[in-house]
Amino acid sequence: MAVLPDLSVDIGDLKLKNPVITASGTFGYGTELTPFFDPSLLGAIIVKGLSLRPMPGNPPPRIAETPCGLLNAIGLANIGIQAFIEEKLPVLTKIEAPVITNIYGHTVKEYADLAKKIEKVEGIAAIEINISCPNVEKGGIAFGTDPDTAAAVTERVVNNTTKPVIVKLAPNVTDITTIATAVESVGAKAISVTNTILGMAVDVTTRLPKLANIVGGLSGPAIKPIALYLVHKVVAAVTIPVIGLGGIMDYRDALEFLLVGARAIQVGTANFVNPKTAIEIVHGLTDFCSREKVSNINQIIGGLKTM
Amino acid sequence: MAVLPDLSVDIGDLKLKNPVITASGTFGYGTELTPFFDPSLLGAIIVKGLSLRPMPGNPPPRIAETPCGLLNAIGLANIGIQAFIEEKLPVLTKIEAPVITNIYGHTVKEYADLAKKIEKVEGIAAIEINISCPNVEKGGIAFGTDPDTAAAVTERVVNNTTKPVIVKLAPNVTDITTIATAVESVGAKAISVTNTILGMAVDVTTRLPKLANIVGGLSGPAIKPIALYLVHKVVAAVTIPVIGLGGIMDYRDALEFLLVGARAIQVGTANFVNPKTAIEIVHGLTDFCSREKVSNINQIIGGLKTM
Amino acid sequence: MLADQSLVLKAPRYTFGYGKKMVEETVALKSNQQIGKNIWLMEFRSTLLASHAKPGQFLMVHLGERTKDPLLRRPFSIHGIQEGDKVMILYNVVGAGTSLLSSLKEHDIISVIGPLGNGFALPRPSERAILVGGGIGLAPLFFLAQVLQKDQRNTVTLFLGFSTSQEVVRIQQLEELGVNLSLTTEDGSLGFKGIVTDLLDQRLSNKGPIKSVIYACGPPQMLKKVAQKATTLSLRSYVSLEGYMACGLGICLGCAVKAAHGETKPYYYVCQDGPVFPSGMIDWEVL
Amino acid sequence: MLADQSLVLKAPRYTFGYGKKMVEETVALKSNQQIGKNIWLMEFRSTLLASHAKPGQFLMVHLGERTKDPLLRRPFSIHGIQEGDKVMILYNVVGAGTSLLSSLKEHDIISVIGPLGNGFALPRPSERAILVGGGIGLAPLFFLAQVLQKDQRNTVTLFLGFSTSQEVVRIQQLEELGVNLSLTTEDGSLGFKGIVTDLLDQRLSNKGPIKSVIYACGPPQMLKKVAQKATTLSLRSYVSLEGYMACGLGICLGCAVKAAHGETKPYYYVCQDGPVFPSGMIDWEVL
Ligand SMILES: Cc1cc2nc3c(=O)[nH]c(=O)nc-3n(C[C@H](O)[C@H](O)[C@H](O)COP(=O)(O)OP(=O)(O)OC[C@H]3O[C@@H](n4cnc5c(N)ncnc54)[C@H](O)[C@@H]3O)c2cc1C
Ligand SMILES: Cc1cc2nc3c(=O)[nH]c(=O)nc-3n(C[C@H](O)[C@H](O)[C@H](O)COP(=O)(O)OP(=O)(O)OC[C@H]3O[C@@H](n4cnc5c(N)ncnc54)[C@H](O)[C@@H]3O)c2cc1C
Ligand SMILES: Cc1cc2nc3c(=O)[nH]c(=O)nc-3n(C[C@H](O)[C@H](O)[C@H](O)COP(=O)(O)O)c2cc1C
Ligand SMILES: Cc1cc2nc3c(=O)[nH]c(=O)nc-3n(C[C@H](O)[C@H](O)[C@H](O)COP(=O)(O)O)c2cc1C
Ligand code: FES
Ligand code: FES
Repeated sequence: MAVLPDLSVDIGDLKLKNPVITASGTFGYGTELTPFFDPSLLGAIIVKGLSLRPMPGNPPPRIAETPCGLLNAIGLANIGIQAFIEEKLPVLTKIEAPVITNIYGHTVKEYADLAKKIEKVEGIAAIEINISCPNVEKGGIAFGTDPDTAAAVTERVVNNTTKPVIVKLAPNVTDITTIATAVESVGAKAISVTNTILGMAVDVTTRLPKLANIVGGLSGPAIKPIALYLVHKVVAAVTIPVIGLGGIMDYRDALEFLLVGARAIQVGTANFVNPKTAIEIVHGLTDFCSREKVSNINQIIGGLKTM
Repeated sequence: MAVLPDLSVDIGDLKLKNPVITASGTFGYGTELTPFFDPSLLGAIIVKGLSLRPMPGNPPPRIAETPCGLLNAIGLANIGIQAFIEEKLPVLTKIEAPVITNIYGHTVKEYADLAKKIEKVEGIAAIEINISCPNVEKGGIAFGTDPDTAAAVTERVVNNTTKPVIVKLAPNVTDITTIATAVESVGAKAISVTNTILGMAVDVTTRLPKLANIVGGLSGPAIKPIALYLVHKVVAAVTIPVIGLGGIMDYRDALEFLLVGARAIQVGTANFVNPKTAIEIVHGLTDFCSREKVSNINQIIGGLKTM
Repeated sequence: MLADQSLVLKAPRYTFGYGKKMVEETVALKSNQQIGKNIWLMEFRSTLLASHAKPGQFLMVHLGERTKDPLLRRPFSIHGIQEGDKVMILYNVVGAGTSLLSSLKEHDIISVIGPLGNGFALPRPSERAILVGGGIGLAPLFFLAQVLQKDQRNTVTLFLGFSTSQEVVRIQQLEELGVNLSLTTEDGSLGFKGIVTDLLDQRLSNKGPIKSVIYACGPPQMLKKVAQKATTLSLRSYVSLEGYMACGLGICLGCAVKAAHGETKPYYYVCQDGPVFPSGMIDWEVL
Repeated sequence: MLADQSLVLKAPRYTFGYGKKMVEETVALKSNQQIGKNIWLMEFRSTLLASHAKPGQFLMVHLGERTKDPLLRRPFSIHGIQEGDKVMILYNVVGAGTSLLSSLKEHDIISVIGPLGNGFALPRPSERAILVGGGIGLAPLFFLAQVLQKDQRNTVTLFLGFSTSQEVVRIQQLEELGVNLSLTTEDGSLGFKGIVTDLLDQRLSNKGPIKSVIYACGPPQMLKKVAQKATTLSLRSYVSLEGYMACGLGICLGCAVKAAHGETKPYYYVCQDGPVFPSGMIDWEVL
């Protein structure tokens, strides 16, 4: 009888049964897609970005489609950390997959306060810090584009939690490795690459921007080659695990990221197109490994050849 | 009888009969697409990037397709400035549209030497400096990502020519406006935004990068929202004209760039998909202006409304 | 993808998002034909969808596996159910997605997710149902008329407005349903000349002896007028809204509409809180 | 786009890029059918293409206006011309582009650019033509066989290799042309068991009394062996190469292949200098 390939990976101390994670903001609070599959089968779940207080988000239109891409300016709408802990977490903790909270703040202190709040509750496996959201005016962008500020936020979060801290980087920088090494040096346990890329679109009939916020974040297949390159660069620059994302639609896309060295991957926009994407990637990777006689997914990770 | 709308625009002292320009590296040396249309009908033509000496380019594969995008690592293959002047220019000058040479060098001096050579010949209306090509190891990337270096190159070219100098910016920077204002301050007459964005792709079957060069430049519709946002930012930061490009496939795409304030636009990858794209955009803009009762295209430029 | 086709795939240990019933189903088209100016009618069979769908609910339609452009699914109201299991979509070809959809032929395969959102709250037995549709806004109202006529508990009056006669579709089928139908076209090429809300104003000058409920679907400006009219006459009214949707499932938070002042939330989400809203819930100033 | 359909649209004051004859034409498909395992045959009518195309030349096929993914045109050899103006393309469904192509039906519209590149240099009247094809490499050889058989000046021998019998297509038509045909399959399910170059080795142990010219199309490894064989026997040989193409028109410089040592250029461009090359021009070490 054929033995199933071992898909498990380690993100620092965090053990995932497979490298497939759902990306923040694209999987709700974790249980919305249960009519389609059992989230317990996933490597991990990252919930919608949370802030100290509930946030209403931007006025509509908040989304626009571009060629093979999605522009969004949701404005980090969320129910706030308190409501999340009280209303969502109790159900979420029944899922047999690690739950990771994604957090953002407007000041370093807000990040620290969020970390403290999360530290106190059980059922949260790790914290992913969004230092890169381009949507909120005084939000992420400032933190994510400068190595010192990125390190400052990371350090404060690390100092206020015993949970592993993952830093999610912004792509809109000249040299992403400077940010990556900066957050690594202050205790980040992993790095997620990449958040959305700044973009805009115009409705030529009305002559209005397609987003009320004018500028939004681009995600989806359009950005895959850019994300893959950024992951490739960051993998070479740090020793902590890198989690790759950006435009992953199927297991072949996931393999591209694993081959360049991502230890795990996240599925974002694809969840909207096909809510079963993440689970189909798990199956796809299993089949691929069986077919290619790879007994352990770690043999794929970083396995890019050169000509 | 209906009067045709006036599509002419000024790029500094350069008068274009319409704002449609073909982008460097996507229109050969200017006459290859004459079986499809008369290039004299275009606003201007920018030829393949030229260097002091002929360049063989990168080993194949040099291109790979990505979702709605094209990755290329041509390696700036070109016949060299001398062969261009002797073999290509005589035919090109018969075209009744301004010919713009795109140049790149490995040192500031090379840029200056190219400017001197071009200064001596007639039939070249302007020089576009590529400070952003991500393909050649010691090439553009270094110049385009730092305001001082970008300014240094620009200044040397400006000092060695009486022709208008257009600087073509690299998108892979934290704040493109710092580069834009730097080159403006040393005498650039216009700015082209944007060159390709760094990216990569992997063939999961062979586990090899899809490009021999590993990394390439992403172009095509995938990057349009990113390019549009960069143009929007640069338009706000400088007073010289901005030429917009990145993923323009039809006149509606062109209008998006004009609405955010681009004075002219360039057509790149689209030439490969439909060699008549540029001329169809000229026709499309004409029809649009007629339909919308716009007598002069300048009424469209920068005409973005806000909610 | 059809492997797990039970309507609600209960995972063992926790309840579902919103406890909603929905499926992702891969269906083969029965037909897909142009029936008016830029207007197409698509039909496919699905017992699951047909037996659970309520008027006003919608489907997220995937445009095919062969391309990633357009990327996202497109939302369409359920236009009606026929022959027990035949689901209909009535759509306007307005852009790349609907153009691609219109290129599909009989036997072509699409994936649909649904039924999604909240349908129309049905009228009480004694009430008169006034359905007001602008253009493709007819789509969900046909299904509502179907259900109401089947129940035979309410008089159904339908006001439909189009720009021009070439857009007027599905009239024969509506007449077969036996509803009271009034048509307007902006160019006067068919029916009353003008916009549908003008006709509504004329015909609905007062509440009348029987209490009415208004159901409306169409462009925002039309819905706003209908909502105002309903307020003036103190009638209940329900509007079916559109909104840019990435997911249709309540996870992207893309489809926000501003809630009326005094509501408990700043925004409602069309896919989840709607697409049908009591008109009082919406902030009409910014729609 | 069909407005200016003269074969060479001479602009008045300057000559064309490469002085090549090419058109962009929008054609309606006559047929598009699966004829083997993953192999399809597409047919459309074009007097312009049919009357100017030479064996070995190719077309850049646009996959339809409705989507931008896949973005680029795809290159396909002209498989043959029939009934005066019927152009054929024989293709393998290998990825997104060819999959999309295979979904097109009769009457669907595509845009093609061609004829592009240099065709096969025809043999001298006395020479024997040996055609060697691997898999879909049959595509341009059929057209070459058609032309040679029509001219009746050369004996044509065709060696075709496939993985398995399900891939073997167009045999009846080749037999109707009256060529000498030898088949190999790797699994031995039809014809000689093995790869086509092994059979070639057997049959072509020496030059023979009549001078031969070899024409080959297929995977790089096969072409390399054919080129070596030709060198050993001091025969002229022409290979039709593939290469990743963005434009097919000589403007992107994407389709480079390394030139043999001693050639004047470091790279040749498949779309412009090829796709057919005398095998000596290519650096087989790096292909
Ligand atoms: C709940 C719901 C039910 C719907 N039911 C139907 C229906 O039954 N029949 C029907 O024809 N249409 C319906 N629509 C609208 C339909 O979804 C859009 O027309 C379609 O998605 C357009 O896709 P496209 O790619 O062709 O157009 P695009 O190229 O995306 O856009 C073309 C034009 O349509 C506008 N548009 C696109 N999507 C939307 C949207 N979601 N809301 C408002 N404007 C939009 C764009 O701004 C643009 O002006 C419904 C929308 C929603 C949200
Ligand atoms: C001059 C020329 C003539 C050709 N003639 C024919 C023909 O007559 N019949 C036919 O079936 N095919 C022919 N091809 C190959 C054909 O163009 C490709 O198979 C097709 O473009 C693949 O498109 P896709 O989107 O389906 O595959 P993709 O998804 O783009 O790729 C699928 C697989 O095919 C490989 N591939 C794709 N394009 C090429 C290419 N240009 N060269 C080499 N490998 C490639 C990829 O690496 C990948 O492994 C020809 C190619 C050239 C350059
Ligand atoms: C609608 C939407 C909402 C998002 N919200 C968040 C968020 O709250 N926090 C965050 O870190 N990233 C957020 N993201 C970014 C995604 O997690 C992901 O980094 C990005 O979309 C790229 O991946 P993709 O191309 O697979 O979607 C959001 C993305 C989308 C499309
Ligand atoms: C194959 C190819 C070759 C290119 N060569 C050059 C070049 O030589 N010099 C240059 O400045 N830009 C070059 N570019 C960049 C284009 O001019 C343009 O900036 C970029 O492709 C974005 O526009 P697009 O999306 O319309 O193609 C090249 C692009 C492509 C695709
Ligand atoms: S469409 Fe995604 S939340 Fe409504
Ligand atoms: S394919 Fe563009 S130069 Fe050959």
